[in-house]
Amino acid sequence: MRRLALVLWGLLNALPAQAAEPVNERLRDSFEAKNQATLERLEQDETQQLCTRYAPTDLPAEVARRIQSLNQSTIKPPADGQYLGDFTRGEAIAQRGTGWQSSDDPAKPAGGNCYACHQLAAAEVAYGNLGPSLYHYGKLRGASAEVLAATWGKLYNSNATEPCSRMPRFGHRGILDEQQLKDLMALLFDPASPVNQ
Amino acid sequence: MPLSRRNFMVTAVQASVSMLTLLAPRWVLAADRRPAFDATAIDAALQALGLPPPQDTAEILFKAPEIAENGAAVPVEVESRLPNTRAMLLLVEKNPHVLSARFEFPAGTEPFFATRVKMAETSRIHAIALTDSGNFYTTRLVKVTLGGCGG
Amino acid sequence: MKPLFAKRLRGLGALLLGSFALTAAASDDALREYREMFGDDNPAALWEARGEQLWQTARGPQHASLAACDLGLGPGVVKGAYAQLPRWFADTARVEDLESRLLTCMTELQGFPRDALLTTRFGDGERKSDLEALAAYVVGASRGAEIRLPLQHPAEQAAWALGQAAFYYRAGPHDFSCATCHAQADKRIRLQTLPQLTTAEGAREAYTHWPAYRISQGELRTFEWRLQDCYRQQRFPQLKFASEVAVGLSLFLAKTAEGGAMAAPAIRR
Amino acid sequence: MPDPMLIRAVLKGETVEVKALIAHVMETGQRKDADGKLVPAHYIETLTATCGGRQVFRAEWGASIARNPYLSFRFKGAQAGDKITLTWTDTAGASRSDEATIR
Repeated sequence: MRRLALVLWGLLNALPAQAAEPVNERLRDSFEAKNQATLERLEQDETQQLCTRYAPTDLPAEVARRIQSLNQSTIKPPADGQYLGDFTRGEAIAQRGTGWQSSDDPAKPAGGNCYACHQLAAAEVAYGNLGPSLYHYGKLRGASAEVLAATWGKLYNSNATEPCSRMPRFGHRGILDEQQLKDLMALLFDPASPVNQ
Repeated sequence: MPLSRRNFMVTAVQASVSMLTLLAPRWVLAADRRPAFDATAIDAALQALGLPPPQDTAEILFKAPEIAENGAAVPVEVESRLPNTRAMLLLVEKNPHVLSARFEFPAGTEPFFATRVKMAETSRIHAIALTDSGNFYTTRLVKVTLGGCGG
Repeated sequence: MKPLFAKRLRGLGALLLGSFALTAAASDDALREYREMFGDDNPAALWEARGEQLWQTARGPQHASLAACDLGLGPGVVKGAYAQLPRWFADTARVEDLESRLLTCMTELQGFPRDALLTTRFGDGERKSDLEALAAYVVGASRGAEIRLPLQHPAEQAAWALGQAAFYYRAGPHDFSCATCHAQADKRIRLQTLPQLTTAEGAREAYTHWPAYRISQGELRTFEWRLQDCYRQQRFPQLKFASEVAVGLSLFLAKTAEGGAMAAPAIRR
Repeated sequence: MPDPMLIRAVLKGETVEVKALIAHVMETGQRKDADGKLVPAHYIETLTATCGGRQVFRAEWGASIARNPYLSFRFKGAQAGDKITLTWTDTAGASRSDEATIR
């Protein structure tokens, strides 16, 4: 009987748009907690639920708007109003790929792993291309209040402007802390940063 | 070029060591060569083997990738065109222990080897040929790249 | 080996978007050189040899070889079997992939306790994994075989659907799903080409080359290891070995790769 | 008991080209295991090749030869059908010999 139910379930869920919610429980059975990577990580917030439900198709406009508004409200500007930290530390954060994995020491600071997806400093040739090149980021855009705020928002919660972005919501999800985000901002904007050479 | 300047600077001590080696038998015993594998700098490794600083040559064919996708195994292929090459050394400048290997070619064996070496980081690799008319080296720079989604 | 690497690198010409793309293209040529220098001399052959030995030797509490192990094509038939896995097995009434099926045969036929086998499911240096060696041997016996998965049994269809759902399931602190990295063409992480697993070409490129000797680890790794390590980097909890999702995802990707010719064990960064 | 080496020896003209894969961990003594403990150094120190009672090659290695070593060398003076023997010894005193027929 259980098998028949499974089969029916499988057929019903042949379309990915319908597969999201019932799969949750069965996923849980196939995973086990390991170190910091506990089973709660399988729980989805509303953004993740919606992004899963509509993958791989295009998001309906009203769903896209819903995700944007859910995430827009999470963005907190720096407490002291200063956007820019230290670009040398920013480069180290951009290079570091560890953090939040079951194999990582939670006591050590997490990286942003920016080079996995973006070109930044010209000297680093081992960069990925899932995201756009950020080479000369500040040099090309300047550092007006609007540009600084928009970039901070992108780092803090990418889904506020791009629903279901591939980029993690670094600030909102607490992956990087405020100082680390400021250091990455400096990497992008400081005229002396290797990104702008 | 930087090799001869940075690593093969002939100090008074080394010069006297190489003078001694002229009087010593051609090959020290294998067991006596083991300390060279613990050397943390190139000049120290050569000194431990009783070898004078080698000269630059274009007669060693040295194939190594410009960029290594992973430092855990970097393929190298070395062939000496110098007459009477008796042995060759493989050294990785930035490894914790610089001497990786020593290969010996009895008469009838070609002065050639291919193997895979670990590299801790981007570094120059040196191949040194020990011949009847002196020691010669050639160098390749291999960039070891970072990879993966988790660092 | 050449086609293997040539294929991985195809499409990177599309990177010529600006002056700095030249740097990426140059790096790419150099990576090709690195990969090609390994030639056909793949240490995976050491695992295949050990696995063949293990398959034929009477072992375990029941002192039996695996000659009676049915990988789907009948007892003892190894040749071509991997190219038709995962599949439904009537004796266990489950869909099983190779790793799961090896566990079944080693417990049922040889009497090994399952927990002990799971403890050494992944080898680490001196502590070798018999499962990985057996997998290398079985997969090697499918070289050139075309992947065929008719999915006639309803449970196979259900496993496919679960695999597909898992592929798009987005969760964890980083919001990652498999699709985050593997649903677009011509993408890289750092310098590593990401196969587009939603197309036949991309899925074949990935699936036909696993299990693989993993240079970074100096170990042969099976497809389940590949999935488990992807989930680790997705910041998910640990994927259980031979679990429904592990089998389902394997089946989902194998089905997408259908028609491709197996070329494993290969060699990978 | 260490696993057998895989050895291929092919005669090309007058030269025998030997390629070998060797199952060995080649631990550097600097790697940490999953529990964060240092794994002690353990690597092949010497490898010799003999053919017809004559030593045709000798290698001395440090810990930085890659895990599961690959080695290739070339020598003259042997015929197809001759046997070549490779022998390695490691830092733990273990050793292994394997033979291949020159094709």
